[in-house]
Amino acid sequence: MKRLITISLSIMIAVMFLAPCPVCAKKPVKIGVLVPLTGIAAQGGLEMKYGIEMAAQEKGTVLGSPIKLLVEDTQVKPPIAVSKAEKLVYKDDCKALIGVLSSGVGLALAKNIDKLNVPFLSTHVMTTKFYGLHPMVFRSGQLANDQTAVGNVKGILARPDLKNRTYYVLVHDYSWGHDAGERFIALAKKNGIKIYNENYDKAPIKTKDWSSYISKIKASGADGVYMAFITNVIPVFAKQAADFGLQGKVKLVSAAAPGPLELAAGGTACHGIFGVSDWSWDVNNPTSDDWEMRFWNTYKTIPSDAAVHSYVGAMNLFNAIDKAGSTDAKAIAAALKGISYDGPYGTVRISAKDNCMRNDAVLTETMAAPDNPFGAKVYMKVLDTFPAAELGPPEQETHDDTKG
Amino acid sequence: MSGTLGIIVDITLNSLVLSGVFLIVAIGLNITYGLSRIMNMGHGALYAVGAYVGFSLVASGLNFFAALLIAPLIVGVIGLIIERTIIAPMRKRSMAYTLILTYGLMFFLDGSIKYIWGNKPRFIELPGFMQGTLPILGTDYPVFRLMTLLLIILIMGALMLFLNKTKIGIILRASSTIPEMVSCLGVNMSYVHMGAFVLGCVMAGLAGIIAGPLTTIDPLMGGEMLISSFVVIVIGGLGSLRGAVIAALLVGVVQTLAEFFITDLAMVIVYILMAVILAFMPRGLLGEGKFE
Amino acid sequence: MMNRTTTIPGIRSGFHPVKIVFIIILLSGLAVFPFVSGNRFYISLITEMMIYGLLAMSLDVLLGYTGLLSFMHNAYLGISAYAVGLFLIHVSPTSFWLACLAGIAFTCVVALPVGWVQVRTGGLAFALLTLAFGMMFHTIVWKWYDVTGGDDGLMGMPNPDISLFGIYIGNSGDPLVIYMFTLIIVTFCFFLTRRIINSPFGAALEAIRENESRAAFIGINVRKYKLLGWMMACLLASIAGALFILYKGYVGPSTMSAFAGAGVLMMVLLGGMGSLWGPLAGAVFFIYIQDYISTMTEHWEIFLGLVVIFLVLFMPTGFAGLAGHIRRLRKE
Amino acid sequence: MEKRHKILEIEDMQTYYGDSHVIQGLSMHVYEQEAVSIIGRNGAGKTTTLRSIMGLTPPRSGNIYIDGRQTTRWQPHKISRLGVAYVPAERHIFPGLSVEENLRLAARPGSGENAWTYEKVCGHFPVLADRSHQDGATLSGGQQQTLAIGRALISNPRIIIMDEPSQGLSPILVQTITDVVLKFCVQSGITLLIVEQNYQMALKVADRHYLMDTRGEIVNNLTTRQLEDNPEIIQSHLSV
Amino acid sequence: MKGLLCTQNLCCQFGGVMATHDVCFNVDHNGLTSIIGPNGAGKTTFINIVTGKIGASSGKVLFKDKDITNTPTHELVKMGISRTFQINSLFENLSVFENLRIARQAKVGGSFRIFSLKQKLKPVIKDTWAMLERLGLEKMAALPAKNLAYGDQRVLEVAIAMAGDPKILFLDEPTAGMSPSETHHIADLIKDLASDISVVLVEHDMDMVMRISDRITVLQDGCIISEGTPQEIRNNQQVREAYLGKAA
Repeated sequence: MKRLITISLSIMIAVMFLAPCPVCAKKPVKIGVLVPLTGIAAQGGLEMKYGIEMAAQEKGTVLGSPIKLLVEDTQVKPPIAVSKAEKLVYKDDCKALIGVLSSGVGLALAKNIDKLNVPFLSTHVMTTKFYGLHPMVFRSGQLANDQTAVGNVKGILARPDLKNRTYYVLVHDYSWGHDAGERFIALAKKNGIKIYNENYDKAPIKTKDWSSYISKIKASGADGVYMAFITNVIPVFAKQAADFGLQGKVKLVSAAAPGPLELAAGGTACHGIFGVSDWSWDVNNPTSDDWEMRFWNTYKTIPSDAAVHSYVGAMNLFNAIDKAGSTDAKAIAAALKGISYDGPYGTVRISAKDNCMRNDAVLTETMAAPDNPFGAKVYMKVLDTFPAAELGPPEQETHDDTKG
Repeated sequence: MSGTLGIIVDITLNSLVLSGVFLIVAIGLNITYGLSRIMNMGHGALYAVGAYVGFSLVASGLNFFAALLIAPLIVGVIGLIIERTIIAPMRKRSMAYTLILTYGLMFFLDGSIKYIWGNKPRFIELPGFMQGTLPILGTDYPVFRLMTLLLIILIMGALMLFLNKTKIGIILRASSTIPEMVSCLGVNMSYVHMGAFVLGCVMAGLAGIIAGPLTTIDPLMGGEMLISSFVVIVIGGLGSLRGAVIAALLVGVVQTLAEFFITDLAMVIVYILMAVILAFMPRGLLGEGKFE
Repeated sequence: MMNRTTTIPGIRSGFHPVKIVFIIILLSGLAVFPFVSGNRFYISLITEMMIYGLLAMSLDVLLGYTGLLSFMHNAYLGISAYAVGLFLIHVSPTSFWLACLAGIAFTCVVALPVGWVQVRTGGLAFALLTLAFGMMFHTIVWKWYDVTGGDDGLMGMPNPDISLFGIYIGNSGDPLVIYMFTLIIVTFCFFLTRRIINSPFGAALEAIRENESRAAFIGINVRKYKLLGWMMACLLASIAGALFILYKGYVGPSTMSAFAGAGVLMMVLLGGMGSLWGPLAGAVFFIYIQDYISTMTEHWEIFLGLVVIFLVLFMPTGFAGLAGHIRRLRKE
Repeated sequence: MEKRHKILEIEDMQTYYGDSHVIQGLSMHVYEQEAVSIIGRNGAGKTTTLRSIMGLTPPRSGNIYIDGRQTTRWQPHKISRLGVAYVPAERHIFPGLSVEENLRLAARPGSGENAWTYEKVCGHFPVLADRSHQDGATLSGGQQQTLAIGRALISNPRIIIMDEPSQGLSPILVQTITDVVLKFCVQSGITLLIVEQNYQMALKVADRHYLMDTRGEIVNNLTTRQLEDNPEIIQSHLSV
Repeated sequence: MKGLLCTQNLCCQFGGVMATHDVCFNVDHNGLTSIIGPNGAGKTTFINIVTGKIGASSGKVLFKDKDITNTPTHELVKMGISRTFQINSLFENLSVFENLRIARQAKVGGSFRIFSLKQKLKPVIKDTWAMLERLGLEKMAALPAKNLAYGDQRVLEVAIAMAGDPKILFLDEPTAGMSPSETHHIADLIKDLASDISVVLVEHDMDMVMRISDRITVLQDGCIISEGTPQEIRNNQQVREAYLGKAA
């Protein structure tokens, strides 16, 4: 007992003293990157990290100083993420926080942002609670739930093979899933799309065996499924649905864009999933094509929308720091308002009124990929493009509503 | 799409498949516990290792059925190394040490899986004839799920034969009751303990490669299966093989029904079931340590 | 001879002078630390260590002094944190002490029937039941979206002012205030627990840990005392829970998960059971190592696993005292 | 007595259960093909002596030689493989295993035509053959004792150590067991070390007897003849 | 006339085996009663039933004419029924003093005092010291019980049972594993105890039993086969057979 305490104390003291405190010639500007690297969403987190790293490398310097990214694993657990944010800001002196995949983590950070006193830009959080949530909390990344719902409903209405179907709504049982399900159902009903279960099904995130749900869908007679799953579960569900012979008979519409590696893993079972997204590598314009190749050459992995919108979000943040002219939190926050970046998927503008981005989106369907340099077997084919104005929502000044 | 009969068939088969996977994992855990009083917290991680090894074997072009044989053996070898290096030296110490030790092992194996295979989900490619569905009693049911069910029955049958008909099996059964007397008959108990641990690991690996094509392979599959199998063995009675069979069926059926009819509270119901059973039968349905 | 009637061999009635000096240095060091360092990361890290130290200490009251193993003691920290938060949100956003009291009371109300069921079973079944009930609470919190906020956790908790006897102390949103408040409460709880452990009541618990069947044969109602020990552990955990939500301003279901519970257990085991210092030191060590390792690499799980295996294999002294408990578990 | 091979020899053995000093210095020996009994009241340490020989409760000091080999701190399975079979007082029939499985588990090939096989055991103990598929634990006390002895024989041991075979059995069963032990063990050349409280049974079975007082103290070493001639020795050590 | 404690047709079954069969047993307010019998006669089982460790299948246990069958152990102890164990059952890691103090505390009361110090329970402390002195253990008061010599542990085993001021004390093989001189010491101690309270002794050391017992009860196969003074038992043919084995 005594020996243990002695040893552990001496280890601790040694570690504390050895903890790096490098004196650099030119002090870099430190940015804290919070992404999940373990847990259910680890793959998405890794792609986000790639996108942000790539942006930092290409941007090179802000305010004449090198950018230094400090990456921390949130483990998709809000309390851990808050601890990590505190460490990044208090101990490592980060000037801004970026990243964050899940809404729960994003909201927990937003709650603590007054204490942390740095701007926080999320590149993935989809909750609509982020609109005007806090003067220092921003979104520039994946489409929000309301935007996704609008895009998907528009997409369904625009496609005859999707339009006259009854949709079974199945979501992951956590806040984003609930939000995505409810928004879709409300909008679909308004537009005359038939919903089988308005009291949508909430499946635990841990669900591995979807057979019960698939049997339920079979029993219901619905011929469409609207699903809101964490992205790496999309191919899992699609595969099991295909096993049960539902592929083609029941159309799948997804609230979240599946990652390319996940699609590749699912193989042919993942053909035929519809959904809106910021971007897919099928988007054909010089900026996009160029970005794809840069990404591929650096990371040798198929470019994903998680990577690209994290890249764009990071660019918006870096440009805002330059624009602010200092690393003062308030100045960066002010500079982020209304900033925009022309990237692989067009202009991405952060609204000056509600701090969340507006950009164009594409409706995609997954299918066998044509020849491509990335070796992808399945890709998200672009079917339609929806301009930012159509996706909304209207920009309005929202009051600071942390209690929501 | 399918009528009432179809739904009933669907639910029945779904719950049997789910129960079957629970059973193979839980039986492995119970064999180890029943014979050497070691509760292996790393069992779930070994299940995941089995699935990943199976995936790698199939992806490298090996026949699925060959992988089905080789993957559990590889997990068994890993189990053997673990047993000889860290478990065996701890055997004389109290159970808490092995609990914590295997808890550390779980972290280590989970981390290693992510290091080797990454985070993305993996699927085991099945041979062509196992794909597709088979119409039975008003529903279409996936062929390979039916074959999985068959496989699980075969494995349980083989295990039963092994325990009842072979000399090693008889030694194992005897060791679960009066180990002291077994050693007096000239059996080295340290080999029995080793064998029990390795057999548990082989079962975990087997369950892994069986469950791989059913669901998906990801680094979290182990931890979740560990909790489910704890629920099963606790309800059945620690170390009780028959108890595990009954409990696996019970949990599988209850979970499937709950998922089908009252989706939201499925897991709560399973936990309440466990709490109620334990409150009235603190030693589980069949009592502890009935190794038969 | 007269003097003898008040001394108990082997147990000093007070602290050893060296210990007193050490405690004073430690406490004053902790008290002036925020004013010297000003590094808010370490302030909040130490706050977290103190809160988890209190939780680990409460588990040690159960494990080290009553001989009962709980896999998910963190569930009761979580229940209390939710209760305090909900009270502040829905009942009164300013009544600080009332909220803490409500949290503690609610936790006890929940823990009582659970404890009643659990003590009816034996050692290992008790441990497994804590897992079952813990998972149940975890799932309920996750599912009861309308009240608990589901996986988002409980958000929007107001920060009440802390005042004692009409004297304003500070706002609970201020990390420095919470640091000091936590330091005072944890210190208070430490000495209170120490006092209870050395009371006749504590002696009865100790007797049960040492030899449950003999304890019954000297006339101790084992079940009743086990339940009381359980309630005491849950009470301390609920105090830690109140501190937790005040410090984080937030609580989520992951705080109540099985893996977090195993972490608390590890703190106690690392530090060594049956001493109130052990779990505190274990919590400090565990949280620091966890933080340090996870900063170094994204493959932190491998290292954490190796550290644990290494500790158990080569440095098991921290686990002293557990042997007796497990011996009893095995006998059953 | 002619010079014979000592198959078992114990020198100044000290055995503890925890701190309880159960055997406080015991020395004895058994010659090959001899039947020896240890007689003493309960609590004397007879069972502990056997457990020490078997390696189940290793002595803290002293020496045990089996067939000339130092086996003092060997594990039980190694001692068993030297040809030592143990029949404990509790019999330790494996519950959940059938009679046949209980026997087959212990079977070890023997040499010569006298070697014990499953068939031979069943032939000698028809009751085991009749109940070969019954769960061993559900047998009656006498049948269990028969099975325990059968289980010892089927391993073709050189020496059988037997703990209170008469315990809990009716006189008629004691008679049967005695005959069985006499006939099949002693005459077939297996060395026998038997611990008994029932001295009359011990007298029938064994040639030589160790009288054990409390704490494993051997107070006398007599042949059956000597004992029969001096019943007062028995009275003074065994009677109330 | 009924004595302090008596049993009426007490039975206990373990899976078909009658471990205790129709036992009618009677002890007086003081004096030393020994229970003897061959291995497996059911002596310990009998004590276990009377002291509440295991339940009776049928029959009654009366204490001071009150039915106490299947009463929880801790309540029996409060009434004045104590016991010791065949294998030492001490609070091993606690000091000798604390072993006795906690036993005394459980008797005297005060266990529910949560905030006072245990040192402040003056009567308990005083009694504990008195007892240590009486048993000659005072020099070892601060030692952990597990560090005592085995003989002293056996004495402590008896002392813990004594601390509860029992009316009747069951001793299960108190001399097991002791050296002859230690046996003498404890025999004197037991004899001394029996002058105030009723002592029931289970013992294999016949010399000791015959020397110190007032009455002896002989059990075989769960039944009482004989009762009487040491002299009567010594001359009883049935008892001799039980011990020496019936003619086969």
